[in-house]
Amino acid sequence: MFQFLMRRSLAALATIWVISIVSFVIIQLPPGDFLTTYMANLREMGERVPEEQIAAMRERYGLGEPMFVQYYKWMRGIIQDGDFGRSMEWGVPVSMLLWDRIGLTVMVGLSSILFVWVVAIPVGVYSATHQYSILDYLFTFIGFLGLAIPNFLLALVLMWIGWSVFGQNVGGLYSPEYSNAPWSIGKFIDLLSHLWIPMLIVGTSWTAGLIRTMRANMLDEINQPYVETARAKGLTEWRLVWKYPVRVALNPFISTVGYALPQIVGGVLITAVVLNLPTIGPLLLRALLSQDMFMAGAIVMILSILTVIGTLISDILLAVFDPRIRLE
Amino acid sequence: MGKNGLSRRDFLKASAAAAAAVVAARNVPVTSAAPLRQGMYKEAPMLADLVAAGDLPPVEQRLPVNPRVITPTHEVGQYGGTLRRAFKGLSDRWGPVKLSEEGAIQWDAPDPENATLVANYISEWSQNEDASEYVFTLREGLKWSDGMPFTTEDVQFYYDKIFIPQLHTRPGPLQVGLTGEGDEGIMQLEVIDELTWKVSFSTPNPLFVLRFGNDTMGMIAGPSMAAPKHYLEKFLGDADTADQALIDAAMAANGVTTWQELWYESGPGDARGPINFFFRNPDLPVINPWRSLNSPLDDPWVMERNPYYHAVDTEGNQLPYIDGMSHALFQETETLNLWIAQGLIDMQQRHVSSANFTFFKENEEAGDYKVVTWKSATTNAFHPNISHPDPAIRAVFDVAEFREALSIAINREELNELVYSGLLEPRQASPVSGSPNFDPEFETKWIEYDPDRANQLLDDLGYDQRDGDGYRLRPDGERLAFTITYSEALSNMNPDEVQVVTSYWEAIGIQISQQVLERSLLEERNRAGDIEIGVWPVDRSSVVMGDPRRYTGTIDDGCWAPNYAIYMADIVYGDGTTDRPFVLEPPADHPVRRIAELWDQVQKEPDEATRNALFKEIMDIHKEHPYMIGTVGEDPAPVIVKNYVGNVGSGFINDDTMRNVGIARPKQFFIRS
Amino acid sequence: MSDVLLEVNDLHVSFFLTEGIVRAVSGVSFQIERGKTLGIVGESGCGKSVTARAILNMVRPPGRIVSGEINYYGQSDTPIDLAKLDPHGAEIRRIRWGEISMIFQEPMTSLSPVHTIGNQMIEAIRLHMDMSKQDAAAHAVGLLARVGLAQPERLLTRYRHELSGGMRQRVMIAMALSCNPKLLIADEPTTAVDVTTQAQILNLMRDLQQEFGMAIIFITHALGVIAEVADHVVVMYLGEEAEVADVDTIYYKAAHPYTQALLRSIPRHDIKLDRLETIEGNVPDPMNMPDGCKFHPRCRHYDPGKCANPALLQIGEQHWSRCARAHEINPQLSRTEQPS
Amino acid sequence: MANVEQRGQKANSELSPILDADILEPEKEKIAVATPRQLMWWKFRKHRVAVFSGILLIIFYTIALFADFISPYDPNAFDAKHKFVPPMYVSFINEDGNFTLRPGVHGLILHKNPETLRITYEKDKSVWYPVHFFVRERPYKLLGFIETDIHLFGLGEEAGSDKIFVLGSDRLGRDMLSRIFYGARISLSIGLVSVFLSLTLGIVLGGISGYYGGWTDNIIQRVIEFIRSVPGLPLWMALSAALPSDWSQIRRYFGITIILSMIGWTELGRQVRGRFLALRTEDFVLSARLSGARDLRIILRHMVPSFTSHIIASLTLSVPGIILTETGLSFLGLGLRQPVVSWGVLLQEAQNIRTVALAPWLLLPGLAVVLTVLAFNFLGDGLRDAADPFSR
Repeated sequence: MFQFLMRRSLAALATIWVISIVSFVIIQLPPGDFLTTYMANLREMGERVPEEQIAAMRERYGLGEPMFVQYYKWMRGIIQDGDFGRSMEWGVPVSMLLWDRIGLTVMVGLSSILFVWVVAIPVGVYSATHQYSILDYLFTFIGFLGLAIPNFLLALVLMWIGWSVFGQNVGGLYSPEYSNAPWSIGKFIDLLSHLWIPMLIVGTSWTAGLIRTMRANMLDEINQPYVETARAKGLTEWRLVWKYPVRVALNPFISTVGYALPQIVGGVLITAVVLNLPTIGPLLLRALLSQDMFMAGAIVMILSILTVIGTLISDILLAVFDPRIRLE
Repeated sequence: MGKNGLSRRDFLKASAAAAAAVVAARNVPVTSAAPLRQGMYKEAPMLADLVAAGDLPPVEQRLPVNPRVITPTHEVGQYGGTLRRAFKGLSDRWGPVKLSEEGAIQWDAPDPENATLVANYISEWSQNEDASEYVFTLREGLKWSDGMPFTTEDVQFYYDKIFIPQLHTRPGPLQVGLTGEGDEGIMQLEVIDELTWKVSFSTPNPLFVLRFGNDTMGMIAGPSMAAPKHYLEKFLGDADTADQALIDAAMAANGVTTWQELWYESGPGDARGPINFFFRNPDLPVINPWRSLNSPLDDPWVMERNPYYHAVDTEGNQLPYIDGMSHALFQETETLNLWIAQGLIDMQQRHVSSANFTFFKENEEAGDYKVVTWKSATTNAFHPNISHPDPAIRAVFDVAEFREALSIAINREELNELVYSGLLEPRQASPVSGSPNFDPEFETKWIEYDPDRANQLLDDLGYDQRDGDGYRLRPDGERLAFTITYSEALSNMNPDEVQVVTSYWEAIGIQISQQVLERSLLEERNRAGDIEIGVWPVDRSSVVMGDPRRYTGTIDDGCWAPNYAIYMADIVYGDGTTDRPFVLEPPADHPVRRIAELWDQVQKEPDEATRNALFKEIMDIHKEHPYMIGTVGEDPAPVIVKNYVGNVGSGFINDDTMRNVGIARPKQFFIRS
Repeated sequence: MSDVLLEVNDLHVSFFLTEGIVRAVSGVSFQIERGKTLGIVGESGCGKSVTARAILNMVRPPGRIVSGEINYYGQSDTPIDLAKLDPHGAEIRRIRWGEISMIFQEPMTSLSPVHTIGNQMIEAIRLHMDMSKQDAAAHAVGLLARVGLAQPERLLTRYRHELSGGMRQRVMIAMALSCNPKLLIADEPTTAVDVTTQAQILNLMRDLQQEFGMAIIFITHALGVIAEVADHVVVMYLGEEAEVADVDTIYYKAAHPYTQALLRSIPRHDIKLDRLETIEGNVPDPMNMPDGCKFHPRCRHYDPGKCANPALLQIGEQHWSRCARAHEINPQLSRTEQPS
Repeated sequence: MANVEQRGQKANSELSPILDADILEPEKEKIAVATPRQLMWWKFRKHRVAVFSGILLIIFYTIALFADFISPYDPNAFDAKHKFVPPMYVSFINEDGNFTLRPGVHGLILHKNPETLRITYEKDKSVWYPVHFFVRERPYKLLGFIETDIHLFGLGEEAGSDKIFVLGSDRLGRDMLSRIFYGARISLSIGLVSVFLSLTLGIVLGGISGYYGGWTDNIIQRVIEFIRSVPGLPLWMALSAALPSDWSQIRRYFGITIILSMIGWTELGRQVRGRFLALRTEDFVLSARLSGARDLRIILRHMVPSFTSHIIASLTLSVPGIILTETGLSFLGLGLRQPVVSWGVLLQEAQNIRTVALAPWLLLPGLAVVLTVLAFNFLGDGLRDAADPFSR
């Protein structure tokens, strides 16, 4: 178990290192440089910035230095001070902008995962135990549909329905009166009342996929001899299904979390853009469009690291749940 | 335009008034109304409570001896309430800033017809005969928002610690209009007494006051030409007055590692760091009607009234009426639009686009607001680059008949209907109808849709041969083909317009391809000077003399003659260096030369009549054969005003030069209970 | 109380697939006496496993018991027809494991991969016996020790993949015995283990049968194994009985070409062969059964004139064969016994 | 797509433990004579939804190919008099109320609210325009080289400035039907082109990985794992945003295509590797090796053909992901842009909820996307089942 954890953690660290390089490359990629962009933004907002100041900023951000020196400086800042660089557009350290939003992003992501599990597991079990029943076909069809409908389209349609039928703006995570209020039960309830929409949107496509996985896994397990044994023992059908095949079918399921996390993150991102959620998605899009690359790089990096950590957690969970892997 | 409330005639009146303002600024000392008697002042209930509790001195002691008296736009208002607005976050500073900035001299318009420059926190100003010296007098008893007196010490502090350091890295606040070279050109300060100071220039600087009206000279939204010494001196890390504990705390809170970064957001000369910009520092003493309560990183960001604000209304009520403002954060303008329709916005002009006019109108009832229209001093325009590095392209564009053909090939009526629901005005890129430089002849130059004549003109220019695809050929056999380069972020100009204009030009046999750039790249390309046809609205067209860079061609996002204009600017201003890859010397008799010379003269000409005549000549060169091909303009600039919000006037000119929303004097807006 | 513990009468089990109906078991009848061992032999697909599941009424959709009786004389002389019970009902669940337990072909996969041995054993025990968790654990330890497993206490916390094949099968046997069943159905319990282990397992089962006094239905494809354990044998082919007899008769007087073929395919110490024979041809498509004698496509004795639709003929006292030419193919048989 | 992947393979074992029987037997005879491709086709035919999806996709691609012939109007032709026209009801009842075989539409009367400037349309019952087929209008080059001006349908000259908008018009009065048709060109082709690139990458890298094994395999596997463990969307967003924005639209198209194919290849690479690993030890490969054939030749001539059917199925299943990503990127404004018409670009216009509330037909390109993706998924599913030698 220890070895397993060590190995996985090392792999995760290596991945994170590669991610940092990729993120740095992203920062460096755009033509021109972010200072130019920054100046343009200032001008758009009505400010005037003289050339000398641009030169000063170039100096300050070490833009003349070779790539690897810049990378080294950037990484050192992150590791030593948690300094991801400054957002050019906002003029403050990136880290000051991100943490709140990351919290909410993780929250939307986690609640989506929860939603997906709560829906996908029972439905998958049902579909497998009632293979070829009408409901099974229905779920399969909905599953395909869920895979085919892009998140943003679903978000758009929900927004449209919310607006044109109920005259409500379904975007955001809080009602205006709560958005800057301190945490309270009222605010939490308010958050929940908004959260279900992104949860549903992000969850749908993934749910579809997972229902299919769960069903397939279940079908794999449901006729295994150990299930027969359990049945022969005289267990009730309900109990034996949930104790044995579901339990085993969940293992590959847990491991799919690793691969599903990137999808969920993407889903949260694009949905948040449509629904104007105070998560990291709109910030990333804006950073990219205005080429605020320290910000964009930091976001890509943090999202990726979170994903890697999520995958690591799911690996560990899998090891906890599956004795076979634990002892590998 | 009559259909939307403001008639063309109203605008002409406004233009006369704006012209008058410039006259007023010349040499007549402007003094505020006589002080009202003590004991006559009233204050907001929230402040009265504080006074009663002993936490605040009485209103008479907080106001200057002679407070500024502001005549409300419609009526004397009521106290209280929080005005809800929306903003895009820290980078969207101009929304809150323009609502609450306090210059020494400020544009002020009780109604659209009477826009003038008035003394704000100063009681008066004067200038000498050749406009090289200006004397300013503070209102006696003026106080910062923390109750500390505002004196010429604060002016001196600003001059020494903010203005002069800026000069080391930039040639001085551009808009102050420094003339001359080297140190002689620098504005000199002389403090006369506790209330009076004088600035002087080595050469006449008659546009100083005009420019002062739209620039706070480095301290954004601070009092122009002053800074709260008693507070800021503690943050000067290299001075005796430094308070290291405060500096450390501020550095930690803002995630920076040097005290300089507290002052300068991104390098010396950029005095809007986290410590000296009220938007970011709730502790910074201000003289604005509202001060910041939290960080703009918070959502919402809120402002609260300044108990020491220096102005009263005609009945002696201390302003502002509104207790505070609350700015909700949005990422996409779409969200703001939905908030408006849901009635979540009390008053908003910034980010409200006339493209959504119908939507706003239709939801007036649901959102309990009305759409008030102003008038943008803007004309959408296409800019064929007459200074393009490729001589063949220059040869095509720098011919008046060719530009005329381009211009009259555009069906402006249809374009207006198609893209702007007919809300804008077909016009040439020229000063808007409220401007002192308005010229109806210029406005209508080359705007009649006449594709036949356009074709004829092109034929006559020798582009009468066509290739297999129906495109015209240049005499050298090349196809007549150009690229329109633009950005999706075009202020209020709708990118759809480019699609439509493209098809008009294709229809007269010119092949047009499109290139969409991020705004920054557009500017970079423009500075490189190799854009073929640029797209940008011609703004700053109200008090054009206040900021004529569109017409002189020296603004960074204007593209009609970048390479020539910068060459000329170098010659004229003698600064000699430029980082532009292409700087082209204009041909000997090119009008660009004349424009640059004229502008140089205008800036130094103390005599107003002569100055105006010289400036008119610049405009006439443009009128002769417009370089910027205007399409439609005078955007109605919708303003969303909740029905319970009072004193928001309509019909104002919306222009950066006149500080956009600022000209409607937000301090006298009020919320009807 | 009669000697008969379980009696299967004309059992029909079919699978209803979209492609057609597969008659996995069509009209099988046999009975088993208390304390005795019945062997069921046949190739893959002959329906022997389905029969075993049918006894516990565990045939899963799309399969279903179509007709027939499975009379279980567990408690009294009034039999319970297991085929008629609700497969999810309490009655059959009480009988499963409590009265009739089962060991499966694959010891590897008959145990859950993610539950400990203890968990699975205690679950079975507590389901049928009124025991506390501790008592059940103690009982389980006893059983594990009885089947010859060392360190039974530690074994309770182990997972299946930590055990060898033989150990797993012993665990399965211990588990099967945990509730003192009257009948143990062993579905190819030794196919997945090596020969040595196989012998040990068979010995163990024999010993336990004597100790616990249960009846065993031993299902296998290997006739050789049967010889060591069974009292009676049912040879099945394509869902039908090919031949039924006591074990000696099957061995020495096989009267069905299929049985004979099976016999030829096992190594025997008494007959020396250069190579073992295999049965020619393949098992036919279950949805497209051959007409007439189902074995005819593979039968070297097939005679279209004689072999149309053979019935199960009694050819000896306890000997039945579904071959029309039973006597012709087994001269030994025709000498001693005449068809009735 | 990984989830979809597992289903078919796992479903095989569903019945076997119960039956002990191989119910595939009757096909054995045919198998002996049929080529693998025929076999695949036979199996595929049974999958009705997949066949239907295949036909649907053929129709879609035909539309894309002949978009200029089928579209009644130029997709970028604006029309100030026909902004936001709702989809028209094409009727077989003519102006006299009689049934007619030639369908037609009524004229429209435009109303503009003087206060809000809202434009609404009223059906002009007195004006009836029958639909004409094979009308001569704006000239174009069919398939890029046949010059013609014949279009499938239109209202002909008699309608003057009136038009037929089967799926309505957008804010500039552009015909949605034509735009969706033209958009299909980009959206459908981008899927194929980048799948082709993915395939090349996947076969080369997966092949190297599986054929040589060892450290090469290790490195490539780590790369694949890395790509799969990083959230794709932010990364693709960042990469698209980093495309030089002064690129021409065609370069941009290929840039996006390359970015998209970086998504697809890992899955393909993984599968190809698996196949190679399995095949490496097969007799025919060994014998080819022993006979001295070069590696590349072995790979291309012997190994790749042996799993083409499987690859085709996998390809089909990776197309929808790419189409969805292109749509998403364009929707966010990071992909393709006006005046290029793709479904993503069209949907970006629908990002404006207020507009969509007034003109919900602007969401129709979304339906096209969903149908295409569904069809690809079903088709891929069917192909995979057919290609899988172990499936029923």
